[in-house]
Amino acid sequence: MNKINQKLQEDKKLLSIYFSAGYPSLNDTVPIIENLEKSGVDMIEIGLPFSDPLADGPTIQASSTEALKNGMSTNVLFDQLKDIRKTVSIPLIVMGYFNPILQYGVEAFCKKCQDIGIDGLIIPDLPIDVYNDQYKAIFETYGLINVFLITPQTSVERINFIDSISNGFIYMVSSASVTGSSSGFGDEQTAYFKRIANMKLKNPQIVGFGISNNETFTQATQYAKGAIIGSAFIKFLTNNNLEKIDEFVTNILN
Amino acid sequence: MNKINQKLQEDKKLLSIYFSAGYPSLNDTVPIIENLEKSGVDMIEIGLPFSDPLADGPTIQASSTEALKNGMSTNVLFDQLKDIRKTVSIPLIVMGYFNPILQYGVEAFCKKCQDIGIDGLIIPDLPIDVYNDQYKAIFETYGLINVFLITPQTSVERINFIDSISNGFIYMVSSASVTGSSSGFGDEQTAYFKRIANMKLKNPQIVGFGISNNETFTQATQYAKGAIIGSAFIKFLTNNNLEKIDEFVTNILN
Amino acid sequence: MSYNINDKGYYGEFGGAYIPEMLYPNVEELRQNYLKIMAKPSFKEEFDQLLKDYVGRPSPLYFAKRLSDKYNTRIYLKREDLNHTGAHKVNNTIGQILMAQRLGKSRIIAETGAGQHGVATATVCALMGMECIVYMGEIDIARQAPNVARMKMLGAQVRPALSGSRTLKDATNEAIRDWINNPVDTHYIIGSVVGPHPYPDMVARFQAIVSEEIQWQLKEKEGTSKPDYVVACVGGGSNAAGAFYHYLDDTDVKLIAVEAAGKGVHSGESAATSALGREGIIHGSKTLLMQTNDGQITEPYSISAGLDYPGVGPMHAHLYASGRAEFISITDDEAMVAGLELSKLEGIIPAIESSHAFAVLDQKTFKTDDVVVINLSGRGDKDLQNYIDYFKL
Amino acid sequence: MSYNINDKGYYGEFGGAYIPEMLYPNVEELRQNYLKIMAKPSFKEEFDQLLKDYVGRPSPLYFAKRLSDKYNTRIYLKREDLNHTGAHKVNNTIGQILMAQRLGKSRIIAETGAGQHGVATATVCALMGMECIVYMGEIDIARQAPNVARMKMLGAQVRPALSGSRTLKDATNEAIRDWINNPVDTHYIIGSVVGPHPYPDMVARFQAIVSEEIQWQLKEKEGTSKPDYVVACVGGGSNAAGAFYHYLDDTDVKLIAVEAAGKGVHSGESAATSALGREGIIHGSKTLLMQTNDGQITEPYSISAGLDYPGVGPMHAHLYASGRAEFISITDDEAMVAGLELSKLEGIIPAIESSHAFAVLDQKTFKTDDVVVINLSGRGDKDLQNYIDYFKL
Ligand SMILES: Cc1ncc(COP(=O)(O)O)c(C=O)c1O
Ligand SMILES: Cc1ncc(COP(=O)(O)O)c(C=O)c1O
Repeated sequence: MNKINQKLQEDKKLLSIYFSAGYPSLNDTVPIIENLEKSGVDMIEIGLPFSDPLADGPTIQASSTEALKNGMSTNVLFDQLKDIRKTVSIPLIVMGYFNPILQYGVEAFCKKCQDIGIDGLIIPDLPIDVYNDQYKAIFETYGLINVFLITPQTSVERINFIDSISNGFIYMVSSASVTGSSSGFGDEQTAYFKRIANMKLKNPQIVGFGISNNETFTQATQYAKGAIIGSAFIKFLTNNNLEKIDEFVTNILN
Repeated sequence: MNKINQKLQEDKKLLSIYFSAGYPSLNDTVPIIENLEKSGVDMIEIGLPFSDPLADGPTIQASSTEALKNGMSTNVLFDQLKDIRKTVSIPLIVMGYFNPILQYGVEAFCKKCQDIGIDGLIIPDLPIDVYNDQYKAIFETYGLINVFLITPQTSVERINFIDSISNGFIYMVSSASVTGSSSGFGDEQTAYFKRIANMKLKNPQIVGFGISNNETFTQATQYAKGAIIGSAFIKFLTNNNLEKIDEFVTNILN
Repeated sequence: MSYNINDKGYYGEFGGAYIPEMLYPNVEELRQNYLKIMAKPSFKEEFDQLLKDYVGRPSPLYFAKRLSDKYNTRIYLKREDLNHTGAHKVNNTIGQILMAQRLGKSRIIAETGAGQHGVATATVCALMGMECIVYMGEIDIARQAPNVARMKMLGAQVRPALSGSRTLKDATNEAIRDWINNPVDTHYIIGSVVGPHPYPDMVARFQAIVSEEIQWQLKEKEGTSKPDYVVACVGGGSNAAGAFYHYLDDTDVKLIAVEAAGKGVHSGESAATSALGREGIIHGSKTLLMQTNDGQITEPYSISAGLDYPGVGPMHAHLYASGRAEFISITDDEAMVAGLELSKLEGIIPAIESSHAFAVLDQKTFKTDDVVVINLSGRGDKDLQNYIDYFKL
Repeated sequence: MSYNINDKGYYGEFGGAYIPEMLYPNVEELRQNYLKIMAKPSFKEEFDQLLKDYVGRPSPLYFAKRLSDKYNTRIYLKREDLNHTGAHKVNNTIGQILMAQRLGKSRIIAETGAGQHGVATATVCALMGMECIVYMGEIDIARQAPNVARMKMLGAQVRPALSGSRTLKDATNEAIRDWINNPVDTHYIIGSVVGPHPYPDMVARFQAIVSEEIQWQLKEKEGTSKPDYVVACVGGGSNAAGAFYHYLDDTDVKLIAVEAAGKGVHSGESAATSALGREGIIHGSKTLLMQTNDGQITEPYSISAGLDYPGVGPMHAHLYASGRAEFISITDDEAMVAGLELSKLEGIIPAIESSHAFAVLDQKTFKTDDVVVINLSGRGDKDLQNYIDYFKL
C-alpha cells in the first residue's frame, strides 16, 4: 500500500509541509526533510522549482527563483533524494509545474520517482483530461498517486468527478487565491469546508493555502483530514536555522 | 518738388542708409540722422521697428527687437523727429511694416509725416493693389512718395506697371533674399542690374539688399542710380560710437 | 451674406495678400493655379486615393455615448485623431504636396507649432521624396519633443526659430524668410488657414473633406446631414474651417469656435484672439490679431502649442465679426480637465488643442436632442508629458 | 491538413489548457460561451460598429510605391497603425470587453509588453466604464514610458511585474495570479494568441478582421483576393494570426512569420522562439518556447518590447512544425534599419515590432509581380525614444 494511503488511515489530523527544494541553500533539501519528519510532520511536499510558477504567491516564487540560482534542477533534486528512503519514512510528494516534468520525460520522471521512493505528485498545471488520456497509466505503473486540487469555485459535479479519479487525497485549496495571500479563515471559508465535508467524498481532503499557525491549522482541520503549510514555512526558513524546524512544527501542532 | 525727386536729379550715385529707429539707444534717432547727413549720405530710411519684420534678416530684426525694448513706438518716433527739419535737409523716408501704420491710422500717419517733413514711405507688406485702391489718394494729399520694390523674379509687365505708378524711385532688391544675407554680387545679379537698366524705366532705381562696402556699392550703382545700405550699417552701430558714422560712410564712398 | 471667400481673396473685410514684393511671384503663381489644379480629375483622384489609403479616411463620426449621457445631449466626435500622423493637419499637407509637385517645386518648407503640421509635412515629403525643412519655435521644440523626433525620423530638417516668443508666430516668420530667399524651387506648405491669399482658401478647401464627411455620416446616423452645432478649436483655424466649411451658409447649423484663453482671457497670458484682438495684418493677411495699441504683435500664450498663435485666419475673423460663429475662450485648466474627462469616459486621449473644444461642454448647455459634432482634431500622444506633469499622474 | 483549431482546443499538437484548477471555472466559463456569444447578431453588430466608428476600421491596404520600387516587387501595407490606440491590439480588446460584459464581469485585468495591449485594454475599459488593472514588466515600464502614461490617463492602474526578466512573460504570470485571486468578477483580457484554450482561438477570431479586410481590399486593387505573401511579425502572434487567418488553408498564399533575433539568434540575447524553442508549456498552453534543457523558461531579449516573449501562440507553433509558414528571424539592428527606411521612403514610422516584418524585404527576394502584404501592426510613436537613441537623431 502507498505510504500516502497508509498515512491517511491514521486516526489523526495530518500536517503536511511544502518547501522549495534547493532553498535556502542547494543542499538543504535532505536535512529539511529529515528535520521535518523528526519534528512530527506527517507528510512532505518537495517543490521542484520552476521559473514561472504562476499558481504561487511571492514567497514561494522567490524561494523557487533562489533555488534555481543555487543550482537546483530536476537532476540535482533526484540526486539529492536518491538515498532519502534510508532515513525518512513518511510520505513524500513532489510538487512541480508540468513543463520541467515534460522536458524530463513524463515516464522517465515517474520511474525515477518510484526508484527513489516518492509516493505522489502534485502538478498544478496538468489538466485532468490530459492526465486521464495520456498519463494515468504511467503514474499507475510507477505506483504514484496524482493529487488533484479543488477550490471554492469548483462545481459539485467536478468535485465528484475528481473524487472518482483520485486515489489518495484531494488537495482542497482554502480560497481561490495564490499561495501565501490570506491570513486566517472567515465564515465563507468555514462554510466551504463544511460543504465539502458534507459531500462525504471517498477521498479525504487536505487543506492548503493560507495556513500559517496553530489557529489556522486547527480551523482547517476541523472538517478536513489535514492541512498543508507552504509560504509560512518558507518564510520561517528564510529567517531561521534548519535546527529550529522543530520549533516551527511544535508551534503549529500545539 | 519733393526732396526725393530733387535728390534723384543730382548727377551722382546716391547713397541711402537704413537704420532702425531707437537702436542702439532710444534717443539715437536724431543724432544718427544728423551724423549721416554730415557724413555725406544722400538719403535716409528711418526704420519704424516692428515685432515681426518678416522681410528682414536677423541683423535688422535684432535691432528692431532691441529698439522696441528700448521703448520705441510710432508716437515716440514722431516725437523724436518733430524738429528734424530744423537740422536736416536730405530726403527722409520712413520704412515700416503696414500693421503699425494701420493701427495709427493711415491718414493720420501720412499727415504726421507731412507735418514732420518726411518725404516718402516704404511699406514692404502693403500690396500695390491695396495701395492703389485705398491709399494712393491719401499719400498724394500729404505729398508722400510711396516706394515700391522689384526683385529679380518680378516680371517685365509688373515692373512696367510698378514704374507707371511710381513717382520717385524704384527700390530694386538685389537678390530675392531677405536683408543682410548675401555678400558680394555675382554674374546673375549683374545681369539683372543690366536687364533693368536696359528697360529705361521712367523712375530711377536704387539697389538694396547685400550692399555692405565700397565694392558692392560700386557694383550696385554701375547700372543704378543709387544703393541702400541697411544691415551693414546696423552692424557698424552695434560696435561703434555714433561719432564714427563718418568713417563708415567714408569707407563706402571711397 | 456669404461666409466664403470672394474673388479678391477676402472674407468680408478680412484676408488679402499683404506680402512683400519678394513673395509676389510665389504667391501669385499659386493664386493663379490652385483652383485650376484642384479641379483637375487627376489631382482629385490622387488626393482622394491618398486620403483613403494613406491617411485612412473617412475618419469616423463616433457617437460618444458616455459623454452624451454625462452632458445630456447627443455628442458626435469627428475622429481626425485617427488620421495618419494623428491630426487633421495631414489632409492639407497631402493636398499641398500634390500641388507643389504640379507647380514643379522640389523643396518644401513649413512652420509648425504643436509639431503636428511639421510631422504631417515631413510625412508627405518622405512619401514623395522631397527635401523638407521645418521651422519651429525654440520653445515649441522643447515642449513638443516627440514630434521633433518624428520629423527627424522622417528625414526632415527642423530649424529652431529663435526670435520673439520663439513659438508658432516666429516659426512662421522664419519660414516666410526662407521662402523669400528661395523663390523658385520652394513651396511653402502653410499649416493653417492663415497667410496671404490664396492660402486660407486653399487650406480650407483641403480641410473641407471634414465637413463633407460629417454630412453623409450624420445622414447615415441621424437621418439628417445637419447637426445643431459644430464645435472646433481655433489656433489658426484650419480644423474649424474644415469642420464648418459645408455648413458656412447654412445658418441652421450653429458654429462654435473655441480659442485658448491660457491662464485667463485677461491674465496677460492668453491666445484668445477674438476677445483680445483687433483688425490688423499678420503673416500676409488682414485679420484679427492680438497686438499692442501701437500695432506690435503680442506674444500669445497657451498650454497648447497648436493654439499659441496671436491671430486667426481671415475666415474666422469674418465669422466672428459677422456673428456667424460663436467664439468661446477656454483656459488651460478647463482644457486639461476636459482632456482627462474624455480619456476616462471614452478611452480617447485628445490633443490639448482639441481638449479646448471639449471644454465647451462644461460652459454651455445643450438641449437633450441637440446633435453636437465636436471636431476631435488630433490625438494626445504628443501631449502626454504635459498631461502627466499637469495631473501629476 | 487543417491549420485551424480543433474541437479539443489544439492546433495539431499544440494548444490545450494547461491551467491550475483555480483557473478552471474562469477558463471553462469562457470556453463554453465564447463561440455562442460571438455568433449572436447583437454581439456582431456592436463589435462591427465599434470597429468602424471607434477604432476606425477598415484599416487601409496601402500600396507602398516607393518601397515597392526599391525592392522591385508589389508591396502593400495593412495599416493597423491607423487604428485607435495605434496597433492591431485594439481589435481584440474591443472583442473581449464585449465578451466580458456579456459574461457579467466588472473588473478587467491584462498583461502588456510594449504597452500597446495595455493601452488598448485601458481604452476599452474607459469606454465601458470598467475597472482596469494592467500588469507590466518593470523593464518594459521603463522602456515604454509613453504607453504607461497613456494607461494612466485612461484611468487604468499599472502594476509592475518585479519577478524574472521583468518583461512580458512575468507580467503574464502576475496577471494570471490576479485572476486566480479574483475568479468571479474578473475577466482577463489576454493580448495575444497565447494562453489556455480558448484564448488563442478567441483572439485569433477577433484579429481575423485583418485578413478579412485584406481579401476584399486586395480584390479591389489587384483583382484577386489572394496575395502571394503575407508577412507579419510574431511576438505572441496575434497580428500574424489576424493577417494569416483567412489564408490559413489556402496554400497558394505563402505566410511569413517574423521573429525577433535580438542581438543574433545564437547570441544568448534573442526571442527567436522557432529557432531556439522546443515544445513545452507556457502560460497554460502547449507550444514552442525557449527553455533550458531542464524545462525552465528562458528570459528572452529583443529591442522590441512587444516581441520580447519566450513563446509563440500554439497556432504559430503548428504553422512552424507543419511548414505552413516560413519563419524568419530578424535582429535588432536589421529591424531598426528597416524602420528608418520605411519612415524615409513612405512617411510612416512603424512600431519596432512591425519593423521586424519590414526587414524581411532585405532578407528575401520577391519576384517583380509578387504581391506582398506586410502587416504594419502598429505605429512607432511609442518607440520614438528608442529610434532616437539608436540612430542618435
Ligand atoms: C491637433 C490640433 N488641433 C488644432 C490645431 C490648431 O490648428 P488649426 O487651428 O489650424 O486647426 C493644431 C495645430 O497644430 C493641432 O495640432
Ligand atoms: C505594434 C505591435 N506589433 C506586434 C506586437 C506583437 O504582438 P503579437 O505577436 O501578438 O501581434 C505588439 C505587441 O505589443 C505590438 O505592439
